[in-house]
Amino acid sequence: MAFISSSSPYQRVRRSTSEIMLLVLLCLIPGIFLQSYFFGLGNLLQILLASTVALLSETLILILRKRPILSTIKDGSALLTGVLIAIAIPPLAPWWIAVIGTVFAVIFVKQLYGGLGQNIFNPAMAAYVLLLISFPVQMTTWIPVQSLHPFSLTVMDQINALFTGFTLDGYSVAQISTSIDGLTMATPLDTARNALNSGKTISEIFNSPEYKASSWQAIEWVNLGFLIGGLILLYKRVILWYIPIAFLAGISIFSFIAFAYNPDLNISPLFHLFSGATMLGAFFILTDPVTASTTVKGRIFYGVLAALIVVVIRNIGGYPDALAFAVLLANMCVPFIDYYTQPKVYGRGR
Amino acid sequence: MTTTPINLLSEEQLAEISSGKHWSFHGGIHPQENKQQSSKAIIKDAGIPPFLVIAVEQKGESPLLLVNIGDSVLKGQALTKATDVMVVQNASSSGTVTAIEKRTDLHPSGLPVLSVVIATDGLDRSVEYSRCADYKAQTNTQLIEKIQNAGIIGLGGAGFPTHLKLAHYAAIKLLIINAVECEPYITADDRLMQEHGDEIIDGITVLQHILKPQLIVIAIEDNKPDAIAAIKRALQKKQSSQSANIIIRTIATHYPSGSEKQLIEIITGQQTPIGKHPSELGIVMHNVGTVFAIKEAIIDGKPLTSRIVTLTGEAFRKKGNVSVRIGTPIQYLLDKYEFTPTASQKLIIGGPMMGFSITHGDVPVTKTCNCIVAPTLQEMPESPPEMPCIRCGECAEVCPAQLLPQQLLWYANSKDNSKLDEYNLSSCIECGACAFVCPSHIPLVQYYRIAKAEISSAKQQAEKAEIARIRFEHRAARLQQAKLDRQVKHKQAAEKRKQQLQETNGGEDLIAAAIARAKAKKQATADPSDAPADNKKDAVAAAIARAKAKKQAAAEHSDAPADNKKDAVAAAIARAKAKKQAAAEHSDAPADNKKDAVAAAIARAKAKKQQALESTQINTEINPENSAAIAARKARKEQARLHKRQDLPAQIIDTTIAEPQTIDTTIKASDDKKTKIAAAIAKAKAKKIAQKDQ
Amino acid sequence: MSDYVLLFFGTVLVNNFVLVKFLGLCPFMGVSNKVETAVGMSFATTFVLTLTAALSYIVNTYLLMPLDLIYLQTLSFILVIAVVVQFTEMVMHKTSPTLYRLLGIFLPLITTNCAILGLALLNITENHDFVESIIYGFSAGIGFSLVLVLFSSIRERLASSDVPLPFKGASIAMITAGLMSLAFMGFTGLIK
Amino acid sequence: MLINIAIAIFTLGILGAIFGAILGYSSLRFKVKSDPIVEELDAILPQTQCGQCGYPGCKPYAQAIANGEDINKCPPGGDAVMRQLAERMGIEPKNLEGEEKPKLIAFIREDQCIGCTKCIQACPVDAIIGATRQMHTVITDECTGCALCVDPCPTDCIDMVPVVLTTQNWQWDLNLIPTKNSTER
Repeated sequence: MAFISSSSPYQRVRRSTSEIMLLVLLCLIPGIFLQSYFFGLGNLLQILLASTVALLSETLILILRKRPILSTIKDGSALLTGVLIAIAIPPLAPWWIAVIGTVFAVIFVKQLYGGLGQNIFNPAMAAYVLLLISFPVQMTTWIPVQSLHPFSLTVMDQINALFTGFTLDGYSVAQISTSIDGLTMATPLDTARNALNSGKTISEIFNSPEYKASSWQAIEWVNLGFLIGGLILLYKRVILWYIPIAFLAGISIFSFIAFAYNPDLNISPLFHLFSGATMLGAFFILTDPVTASTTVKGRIFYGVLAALIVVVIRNIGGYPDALAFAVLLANMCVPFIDYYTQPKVYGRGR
Repeated sequence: MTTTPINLLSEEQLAEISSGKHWSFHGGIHPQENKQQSSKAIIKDAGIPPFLVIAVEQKGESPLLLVNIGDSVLKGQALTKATDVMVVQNASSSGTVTAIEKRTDLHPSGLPVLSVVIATDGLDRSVEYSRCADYKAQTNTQLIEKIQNAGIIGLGGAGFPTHLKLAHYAAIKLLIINAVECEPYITADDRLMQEHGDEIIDGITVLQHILKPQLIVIAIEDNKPDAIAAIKRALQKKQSSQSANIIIRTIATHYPSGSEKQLIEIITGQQTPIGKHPSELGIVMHNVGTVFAIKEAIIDGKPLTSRIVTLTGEAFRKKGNVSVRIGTPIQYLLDKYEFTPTASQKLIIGGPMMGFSITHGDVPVTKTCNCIVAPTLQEMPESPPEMPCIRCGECAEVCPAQLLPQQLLWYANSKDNSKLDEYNLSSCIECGACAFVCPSHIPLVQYYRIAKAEISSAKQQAEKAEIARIRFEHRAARLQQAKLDRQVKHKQAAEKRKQQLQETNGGEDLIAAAIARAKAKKQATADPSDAPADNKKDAVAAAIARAKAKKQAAAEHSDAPADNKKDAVAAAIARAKAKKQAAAEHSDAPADNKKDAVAAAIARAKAKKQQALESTQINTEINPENSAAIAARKARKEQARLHKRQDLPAQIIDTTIAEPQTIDTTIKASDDKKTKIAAAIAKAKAKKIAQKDQ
Repeated sequence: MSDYVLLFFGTVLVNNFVLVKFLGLCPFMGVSNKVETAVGMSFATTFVLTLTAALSYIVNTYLLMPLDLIYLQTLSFILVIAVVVQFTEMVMHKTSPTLYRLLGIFLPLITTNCAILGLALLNITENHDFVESIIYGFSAGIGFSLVLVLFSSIRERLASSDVPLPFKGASIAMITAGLMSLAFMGFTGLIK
Repeated sequence: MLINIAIAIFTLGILGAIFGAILGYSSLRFKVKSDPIVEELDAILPQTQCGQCGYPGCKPYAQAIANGEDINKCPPGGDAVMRQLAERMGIEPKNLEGEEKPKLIAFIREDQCIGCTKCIQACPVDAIIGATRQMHTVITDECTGCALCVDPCPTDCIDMVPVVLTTQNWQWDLNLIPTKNSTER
């Protein structure tokens, strides 16, 4: 009688990597829903497009690398990358934005480093930075909130706009992005930055028609959506609290310092927390375990570092939102942080 | 082995411990316990198997055996002799020793070790046990020796010899009785406590007598309420001055709280520093099963011949705890307790977290085997395929040693031993908590075991290399010294010759000078080639001899002028040189030449040896009584000669001067040996011929 | 004072010599295999940069300018650099033979590191005074060190990852450097 | 014009002279005497003293490596030692010259040994004991497996045998207990 030989332990927890990825995707839903509620179905189209491209490019590179395809695709990491890119880019950005970003993320940032678990940089954020630097115009044109639209956009309009740059009626994306008042739309952070640069104070900005026309309320709602999703992730123990809490606390503290120093030139902590991609970043991007630090102290440091970079660049840097840059810069420091934040091993003194 | 206490627990700490405060350790998990499968039934005797296989090898060393094949043994009879680290192995039932051979051991490797096989007679006759009511009259040394002779080792799993643990009784402040049994499925200790609470308390009193600790803590996990109650009852019965400092500490069910280091942290809040022994903190820990065995050994005089094994898992029809004789084949237990194998059946020795699997039942139960789990596939499914590590850090959260398993995995995969060391792989206790929680189903423990083995073998190799280097350097130094000695000797000999020459020749110095010159010249030519110049030296010696002869002739004829003499010497030297060159040229490769020369030398040596042997034998035949002495003398002479010829290192010569007795035995065995040697010589010759043919 | 601080942070982050100005890429690729060597190289380069900044300023201001020998700038700066590097090499050989060997050819090659000559020339084109020159040199060295050490710790991790064969070694390092450069673009406009 | 050139040459000359003096002084001040690397390299080498590298022992080979000899000439050390050497020397690893063999130790067949002491003399680490016309034997713990004793034996009674596997030197094995790996590393 021969028995099977295998290694201890023989009991295991029955949660798998694919399930984790799936849970993360599910928890994105509230945010995505709010996004499409406010900005139209463009982002859903982008998600569809980006996911398809992500899966295709993952398959392609796996064929080239002669690696098992199905089991790797099943881990869901490529899908998640695609979805994150789609959420991050403007809903009516041209189709090739999503395609370039996704292909770059999956092939260059993830698979060339050896695939899941071995990439140094967050694929979605690296792709976002690449797109932002290469195509600043397309990447900063957000369409206004639907209620402020001068035109009502149908699904077909949006599909057309995505692929040709024009709606069925022949309006260009730039035209749609102009709200009723004829002001070009940008994100609230963008608006605030431009106004600050032109010498206005914060309170002036918040009362200005540009700002009111900007989609600040919508963005706040979307952030709230991601916050809810993130809390579910925390509750389900898919992510641990260290990074999100450290990051959000860091944002509040650093922005408060700046705000207290000069409230006329620096935006308030609350505004920092609920604008841009703060919540998405805190719960869904910085917590990507592969590119984040893995030690407890390291994670806290990582979160705080990202927060510092975000606040500094938002307040005095050249870009409106800094989350993607902050994530990449923090990623860069991870091996270094990990090395210097090793926990004290049992018996190594207290 | 004495350890100096470095950081003994203070009075305050002990007071804190006895006040009921307890601590916790980092990480840990809560696996499904599945203890109810086996915890209800009372302990039964597993019976006497037809044969017993008792492994006697311990840590790779074979002890002195006290029995031979064919001997009949009684239960409790010692099979081996105890040495300082090894304990006695006792027969676990009566019968006959049928074999002493290598048999598969209960070890994950499945490798064979030296074992004594006993065919049982079913009578289970035992040696007379001498009960000892008043063990307190005996000294600690006597008691510890008794424990060693009873063959008691740690029954919790690691199997560390108990007498070694008791050896430093001087500075023990805290004795912890480990009755935690945190591994799922296992209930052996649980049942033992329920049924033998009084004996356990007695055993604790024995330990108390030996160690004299200030405090004794019995640690039990809170999932064993019956056992806790039983021990409490037993302790209350004992109500005396003895039990005053014994406390029962119920700890939360939290794997791996039963691990020595983690339990010490729970009880005392102290961590055992890396590389230190708990005894250096004034703490010693014994498993509750061991305590029971100590009680039996000291009070009842019974050696350790059986242990309690939990048979569990859905593939066993009759589950429960049984008392099994050491050496019982597992197959016997499988048959007796109606094991029904299912598809892709596993058989796990120990618990499901830290145990190992065996591939067949033909292995014996050893002293450390506390549980046999035979799970069905539904109970413990095959591990799903391994996925890449996503560095989620779950493993670091649960690691009781506070390691970073994800980093360790990374470096184990890239075989970066120095990094593994930096990340303290050696602190890993292989508890399996990391692999338990890993969402990518990576068998982390397995990777660490391999990396650990590789590191330790690399370390061993480095140590070995260091020894080899030292030995090589010593040898080189010795050879150098020998060379110098030889040179000195040669010089002295030369001086002597010169003196003799001067004496015989009446101060005729000229020729000596010529020879010296010739020598110098020759040395100049001989030096660059490193060839083992036996042959060259011979040639040189011949030339010198010839030169000498000539000189003598010349001296006798003394009418020849000095110039002429010089010419003759020069000619002789030239001839010698020519000869040497010819010898060098006639074989194409110098190496072959060397080999030939060596082979020839060997052949010569052999021929000589054979002659010597033959003559010895003739001597033996003629005068058998005197032969040994003669042979010895001859051998010595021969060796002296060989020594001169071959310049053997001094060390070997020392051993070669054989005593007459050895020679005696050689001669006696010579008939048999002679044929072998003849064969060997023939072989050597054949080899030589073959080499020549090449 | 705040000017100096701004100059420091500006040079370390915004106008990082390696990732933004693309100077000194040779040692950046060459000695970033191990953190240990990278740290050594960082010290050596920072030392050389600072010393060169000071010496080249002195040579330029007190020798070449008065004598109207501006056309000899490149020549004399190279002379200065060569001397400083030689000096550093000797000190390092004496104090840390291990590091000396690990750095190997890259230590004397600091001489031809474009970051150093670039620094000396940039100091002149930007009209830095003596203190500014030294701060500029030092902060360029710190910026170089920062990215070199981070890059080397990344590469240590890369060494054991399953990178496709054609991308192993220098090519994935190049891609990584590119991504790092992308990230550093985020500092653009931080300090005008 | 000429004077300009003269000034230029003179200036550079002075500059060069000053710097030269500094360097000259510091070359004396920071003089390095010995090279500790040979010891370190020697510590890496497996000390089999087998001579397969072409040097009479490990120390001479270490010396040779320090002087620029190839690092790939040590088959007993195998790939691992070569990599360590490469790291220590700061050069790229090369392919090993000669093949890496499993670890062997010498074993003397007793009945054929004629006691010639040839092997004793050949052994670089004194791992063979015995005496003239007495049977020789190998101290297995000390044998480095260099096989230098095999050739000198006149009766070919020395075999190189693999080390016996016991529960003491047994190692966990990924092949024995296979771990599945989806990336097929």
